[in-house]
Amino acid sequence: MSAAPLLRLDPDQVARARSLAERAAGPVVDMARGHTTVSVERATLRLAGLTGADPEGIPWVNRLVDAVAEQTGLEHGVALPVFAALAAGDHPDLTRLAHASAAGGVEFEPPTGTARTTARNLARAAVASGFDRIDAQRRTRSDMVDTIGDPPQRPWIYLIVATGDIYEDIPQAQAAARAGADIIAVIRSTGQSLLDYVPEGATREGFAGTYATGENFRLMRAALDETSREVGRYVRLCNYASGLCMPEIAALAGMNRLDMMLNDCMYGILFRDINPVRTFVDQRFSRQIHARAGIIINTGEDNYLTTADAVEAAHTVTVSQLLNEYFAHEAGLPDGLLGLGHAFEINPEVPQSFRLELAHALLARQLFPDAPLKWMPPTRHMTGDVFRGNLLDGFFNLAGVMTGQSILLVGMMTEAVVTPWLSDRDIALQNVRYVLDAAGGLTEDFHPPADGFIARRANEVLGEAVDLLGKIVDDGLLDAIADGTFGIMKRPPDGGRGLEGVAERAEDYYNPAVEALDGGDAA
Amino acid sequence: MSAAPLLRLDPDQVARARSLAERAAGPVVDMARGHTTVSVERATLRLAGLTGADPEGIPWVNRLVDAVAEQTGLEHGVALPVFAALAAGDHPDLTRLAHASAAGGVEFEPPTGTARTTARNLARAAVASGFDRIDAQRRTRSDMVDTIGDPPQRPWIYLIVATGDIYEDIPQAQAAARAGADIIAVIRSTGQSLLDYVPEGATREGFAGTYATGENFRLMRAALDETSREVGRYVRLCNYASGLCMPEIAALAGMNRLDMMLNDCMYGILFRDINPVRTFVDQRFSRQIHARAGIIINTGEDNYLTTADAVEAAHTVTVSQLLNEYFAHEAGLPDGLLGLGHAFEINPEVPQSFRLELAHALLARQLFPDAPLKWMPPTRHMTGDVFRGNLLDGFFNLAGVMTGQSILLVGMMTEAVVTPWLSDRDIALQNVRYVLDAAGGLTEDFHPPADGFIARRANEVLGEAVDLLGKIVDDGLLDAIADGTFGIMKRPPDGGRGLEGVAERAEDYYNPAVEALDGGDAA
Amino acid sequence: MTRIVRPYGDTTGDGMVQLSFTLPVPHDKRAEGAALQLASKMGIDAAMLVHAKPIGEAHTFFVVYGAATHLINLDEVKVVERDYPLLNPKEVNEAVKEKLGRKLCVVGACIGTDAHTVGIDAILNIKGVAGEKGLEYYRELRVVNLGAQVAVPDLVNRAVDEEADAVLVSQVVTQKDAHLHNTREMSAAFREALPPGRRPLLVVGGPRFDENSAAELGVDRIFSRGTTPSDVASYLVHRIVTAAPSEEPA
Amino acid sequence: MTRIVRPYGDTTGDGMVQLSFTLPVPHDKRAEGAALQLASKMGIDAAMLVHAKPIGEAHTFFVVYGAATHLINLDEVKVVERDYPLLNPKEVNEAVKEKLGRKLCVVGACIGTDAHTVGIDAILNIKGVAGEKGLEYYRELRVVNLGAQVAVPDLVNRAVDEEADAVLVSQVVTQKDAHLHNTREMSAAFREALPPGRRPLLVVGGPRFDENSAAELGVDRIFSRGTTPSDVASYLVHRIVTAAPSEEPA
Ligand code: B12
Ligand code: B12
Ligand SMILES: Cc1ncc(COP(=O)(O)O)c(C=O)c1O
Ligand SMILES: Cc1ncc(COP(=O)(O)O)c(C=O)c1O
Repeated sequence: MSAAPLLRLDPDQVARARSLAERAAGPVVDMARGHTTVSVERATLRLAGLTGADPEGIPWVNRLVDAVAEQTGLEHGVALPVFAALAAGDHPDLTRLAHASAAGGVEFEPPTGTARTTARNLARAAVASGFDRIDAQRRTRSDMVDTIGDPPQRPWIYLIVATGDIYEDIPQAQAAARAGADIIAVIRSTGQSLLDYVPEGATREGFAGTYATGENFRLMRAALDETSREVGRYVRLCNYASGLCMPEIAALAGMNRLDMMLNDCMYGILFRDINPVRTFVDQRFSRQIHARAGIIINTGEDNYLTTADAVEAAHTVTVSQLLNEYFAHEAGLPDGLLGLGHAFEINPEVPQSFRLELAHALLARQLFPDAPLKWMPPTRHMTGDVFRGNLLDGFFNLAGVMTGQSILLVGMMTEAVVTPWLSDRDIALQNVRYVLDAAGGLTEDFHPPADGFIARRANEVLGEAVDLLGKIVDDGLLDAIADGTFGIMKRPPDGGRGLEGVAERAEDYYNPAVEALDGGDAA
Repeated sequence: MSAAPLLRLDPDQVARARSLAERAAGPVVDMARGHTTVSVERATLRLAGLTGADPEGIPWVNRLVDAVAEQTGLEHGVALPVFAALAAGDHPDLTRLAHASAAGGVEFEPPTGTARTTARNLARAAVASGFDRIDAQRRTRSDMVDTIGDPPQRPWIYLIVATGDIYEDIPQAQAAARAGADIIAVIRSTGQSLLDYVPEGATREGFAGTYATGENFRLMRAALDETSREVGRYVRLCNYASGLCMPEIAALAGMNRLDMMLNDCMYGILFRDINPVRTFVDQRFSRQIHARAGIIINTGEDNYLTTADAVEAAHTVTVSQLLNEYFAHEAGLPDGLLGLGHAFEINPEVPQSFRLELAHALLARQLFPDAPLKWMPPTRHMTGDVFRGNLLDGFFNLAGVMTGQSILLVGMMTEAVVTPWLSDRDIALQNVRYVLDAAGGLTEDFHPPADGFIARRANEVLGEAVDLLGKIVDDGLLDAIADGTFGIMKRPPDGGRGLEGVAERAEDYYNPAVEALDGGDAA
Repeated sequence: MTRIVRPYGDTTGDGMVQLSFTLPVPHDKRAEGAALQLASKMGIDAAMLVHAKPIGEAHTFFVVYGAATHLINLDEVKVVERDYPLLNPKEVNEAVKEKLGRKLCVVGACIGTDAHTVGIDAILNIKGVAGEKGLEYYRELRVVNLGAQVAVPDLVNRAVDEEADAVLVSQVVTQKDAHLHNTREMSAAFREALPPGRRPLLVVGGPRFDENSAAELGVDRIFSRGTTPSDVASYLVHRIVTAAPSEEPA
Repeated sequence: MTRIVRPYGDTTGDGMVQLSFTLPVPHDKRAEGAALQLASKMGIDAAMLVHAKPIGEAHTFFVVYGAATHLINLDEVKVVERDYPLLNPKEVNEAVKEKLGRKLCVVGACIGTDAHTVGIDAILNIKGVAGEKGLEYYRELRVVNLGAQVAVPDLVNRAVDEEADAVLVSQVVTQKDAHLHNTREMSAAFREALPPGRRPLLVVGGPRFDENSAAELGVDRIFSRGTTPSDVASYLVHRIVTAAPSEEPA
């Protein structure tokens, strides 16, 4: 998907930007390698096959990890204590072990000597079956794409469903796919990112979105498989690996063949006040899983522009993209799985706003020529004037086409009013189709001059990004975040939710999933 | 307003097109010079100062011309018989003469000898006062433009009012001007073009438009003068010199300082089934008046595309523009007064429709670099889906901006529903303003390659236009019209309305207005 | 299938609708309250005023979203369903030839000041519409298309001269109900000029007609948006050829 | 000024409105009839169905234009007009300093799962909105902004700890009436935790609230779209500083 370069960016600046991003993010990766979290451990148990929830709806992975952490601390990892307990032979499987532990009948301790070896082998084998499921799903995806086919056009068309009820979502998603959606994103219920567990089963009671659960993933994927065959293109499914349960949701996504996941290196910190350390640790693990599963991640740079001004803060988007790129590469994600985000959020009252959008969009396109960039519609400056809204969305679509974006999140005229109605999606798709069909070829005619407004603006933003990265390198990324560098939010490293679920890895820390993922034996 | 040439058109083809247009239109000009019509004669009396209507509402100019024509025939012109009768001294002025004639008390005959000289001098002097009014209005316009100023941007924004009631039109026009309109067009009542007289006075009873009358012109112009001062730019007023009374309306427009008039060489023939000879004779006279008055004409090529397919018939637009240009130049109109029309009427379902529109629009822009081109919005493919309608209008606006159009007739989302509501205009203006402000500078980035889709299409249309002009030259323009070459309408030269009002000029034909206009003593 | 339905936003039964309008009041809180009052009178529950924009000094434009409380009873919906078989050109020609034994004459026009001929041409001209050929294409129909802006007396005279079996009139301009006035004038003129037995079938069409108002306008049938030539040809056969004399146009 | 108005299309009194909605019925003539039935029930006269488009197999989207027959009586419009003087920051500070004799404490939050802080931040943060500085800028106000997704019990505890004079809550997500549920939960929790005399003033805001529903939701005041910090500061002064003790929050 390399686009012909429309902009002359200074190659030295580009190289400088990348190396600064590496220097800024490197220490955070080291920190992530040195810690674990409750969610990483729970994700490991999920890969090992532990499912289900207690009668209150608390998943067994939570009950079990909490029990182990209470008795041994989290710092050794839960795998060895758990599989050592299992090896002891009183419990036929992980589920039964979890039940017993919940009833207070299991003692955990980090095994040593041969017990450790036995437990490690059991844990490895159990987790391997989780990776097998992920690998099988990945093969199924590529087989389906081979036989059914990919969307015929770029950008791929990304539509949202958000009824809160998986059984309303499914027919709406199928209808959207029939009407032209290439990707269906099921929006999550408002509260989920702050839940420190993943709800179980099929759910019907979300607010402005539907809970991300393994079963909801499975149901929707099955429905879209059916529709993919019907419409003759593989319709991708997207959800959120974000919030306090990022690693677990990544594991569930891999095992249930989701195709894309929202997964940003800083979103949870900035917009959900989740502890920075927790976030970076969870993020690395979840991205390693995504890499294994062949899932495209979608980063969340659009969010900055809902609170900061899209012109003033344009370079923070670039900086975040470069950081997201570094973190993703480090976690094993190739460029082809890097759905870096950016958005059409400049105040439409700003003179030449459309051309500024083109400049920003081209900068991203050119900096990341092989990444499936995700282009996000106007939201902040959408108003209840739905007629104007549909027009703005049309120009957003046009900018996407002109600058060769890869994934187009379709804007809705009712953005400022309601979560999308059936008719909103239809009107929005009609808008996209018009722009694609009528003006798709405009790339042939669009040649911003090397010394023109667009090129100057793109280089200006790149320059500001380099400056900011320099400052971040000097201050350290965690301190920069604490200072409100991104999205005007100040988030200190010892603040925010979920810090209590973080532990520095002990010397003897062991996690078979981490071992597999860090070992880099991904298929 | 020359635009930097974005297209390479073959200069030989361009020259060929112009010379063929001249050869096609030349004979028709000769025919026009050899004929007169009731409306030309009535216009002459209007210039000479005859106003008002009988108790049935039939204007005195009609009563008088009919009386003269009945007694002497039209072929000598009415001026000499009328002014000879006036010189006889029984009637103090034209109005009283008309009254008397209507009562059957006046005998007319073409004067000879010194009576002819006397009558001619009187007629000349009377008509000269009409020209004086026109000249004074022209000076007033240029003074106002000098002191108040022109719109700051191109294209000029052209809005329609169409309530049918001049007293509803006025506040709506003023509101539109305050909201950003640079030109107000008062749409005419549906039936007026077929009326063989111009209604008198202020009118409140039009259908889907307001009657064009001298008094309505005056009232609206006065209101807009007020608003022009208020908003700090000279707001232009547009109406229709079209239909059976084209020459008279042109005269009324000149004397009441209209600034633009719809005036097409073939519209009446094709779309109102008005006799071709009548039309060409009336047209030449009306254009001469417009030239004198400094009025920008707006030609009606957009209309072809409401009945013919905008891709298939694209070259008929070009041919008509070239004919309109020739006729206009011949009548004394400079390029700066040539608002040649074209329209965004390609079926939006056609692949690359937007780029085809760009190609057509650029062709016109480049063929007529110094003409204030009038760019007309989508109408035919507008539907009751007003959301889509506003989007299409946005792309129409964009095409106008990208191709450097001069006058932008603002499209309404309710095109397929109603004549514009107050809110439709507001939404439409907001649309224009967004496109102008956000994307106005796109011209810098828009460079269709010399061998690309747009250039190829433009040259293809030019080629087809040259071929068609060749055929018209071979057949003769009147026969080509009879064959349905334009707008799929077949109009034989001896068919259509108003033929009975045409006369071949006699040897002794005399018309002081024609004399002044052909003499070329325009200010 | 349920016979009682409500509008659908994103959940069955939510009743959601979108509404926009202008009020002739300057924009302030009272104007917004007035907009909500209207929404409530229209039966919109918990109306959300999502947009209010002054237009000039004396008007305000509003966009409102909310749930319409009304129930729609599908059983009570009145539609003019096609009550005759749809025939293809061949079938039409055969029916006319066999049962009428002569060509069926159709006179068409846009009357009054209306010059929108595209609609009537779509029905009459060979070129047709939506992939169907127009009535001129039907061998056994004789079509006289008078074009635009035909005065009613001229139409009546021509219909009499041609011994028209059916008169087809198009009306597109609706401002100030022009289409209704013109149609009434036309049907009255035919009633005056001809006795019931000899009157041609009167058919009007245009995008804004209500197909239920034929009786009220004094015509035999109304066709609206999306009509195709075969709809019309089939109807003509049904009424003029197939129908017994007792079913003559009323 | 006339007190009875109607919507305005292009002529005073024409009543014209635009309406769109989806019906859960496949597109056919009956569906169009159903759409017109709804329009008529909503009081739209001579409704024109100008657009009908199938969405999938089971739904149809409609656009309708027509004249709303309802009259709007401006005298009957209920609006929460500002019933207190609008003060600038200096006046607010002076009033608090002189009459209250201590800083006035405001605790703000987005409660429930709502994470839309932009609105409350616009009111509270120095940065403010629409060219006005937020309440943090007011020297005599002490602002504690708890941010997003605050649980109601946490909010109550904090308000008690800070001895808050006023609690400002923002609610932006309205799907399934989340904003109403959360507001009711909040006001009930304060009623339970504190006796009337000691309860802080309860203020909620957000773009989709009906300002008339304060009593129903158990709060003192509601602010909707377009609120600015000085609106709120002036109200706080009016209720907490100026008002006599007898006017304590109910
Ligand atoms: C093309 C067009 C023109 C062309 C007409 C060319 C021509 N030879 O017909 C031109 C440019 C000349 C024109 C001029 C004007 N127009 Co015009 N025009 C349109 C336009 C863009 C499309 C109409 C059309 O061709 N539709 C396509 C046909 C196929 O559809 P249809 O007519 O509905 O026909 C179908 C059915 O209704 C039915 N049908 C129709 N008639 C009949 C008859 C019978 C017997 C049967 C069985 C069926 C049938 O079958 C047809 C096929 O399915 C519309 C806007 C729009 N997008 O709709 C405005 C529109 C119709 N015009 C309008 C106006 C006001 C005018 C003017 C009066 C403006 C002015 N004051 O100058 C002028 C004057 C015309 C006049 N005197 O009538 C208004 C009418 C507003 C209203 N509701 O009253 C519209 C809606 C635009 C607007 N929003 O202002 N117009
Ligand atoms: C920015 C934004 C976000 C940002 C929020 C960042 C942040 N820190 O606030 C992000 C990207 C994080 C976000 C996320 C989501 N959002 Co959001 N978001 C928006 C957006 C684009 C703008 C909202 C905004 O900032 N408005 C500007 C402020 C200044 O206006 P305001 O809130 O109305 O405030 C003014 C007044 O109302 C009043 N006011 C408001 N609060 C208070 C309080 C008091 C005490 C007072 C006195 C006054 C007052 O004063 C303010 C100034 O005048 C809207 C769409 C839109 N264009 O409106 C969607 C929107 C609000 N979001 C929506 C949704 C559904 C979500 C999600 C739930 C989606 C999901 N499932 O993932 C998520 C999750 C968020 C959550 N848990 O709540 C929906 C809500 C639908 C509904 N009606 O229920 C909207 C309408 C978009 C849509 N159409 O789907 N969103
Ligand atoms: C990376 C990322 N995660 C999550 C979300 C959604 O929010 P929540 O965390 O409430 O599910 C977004 C919002 O668009 C996002 O960009
Ligand atoms: C040149 C010209 N004259 C007149 C008209 C208007 O029609 P009418 O002749 O009915 O006034 C048009 C239509 O746009 C036109 O282009």
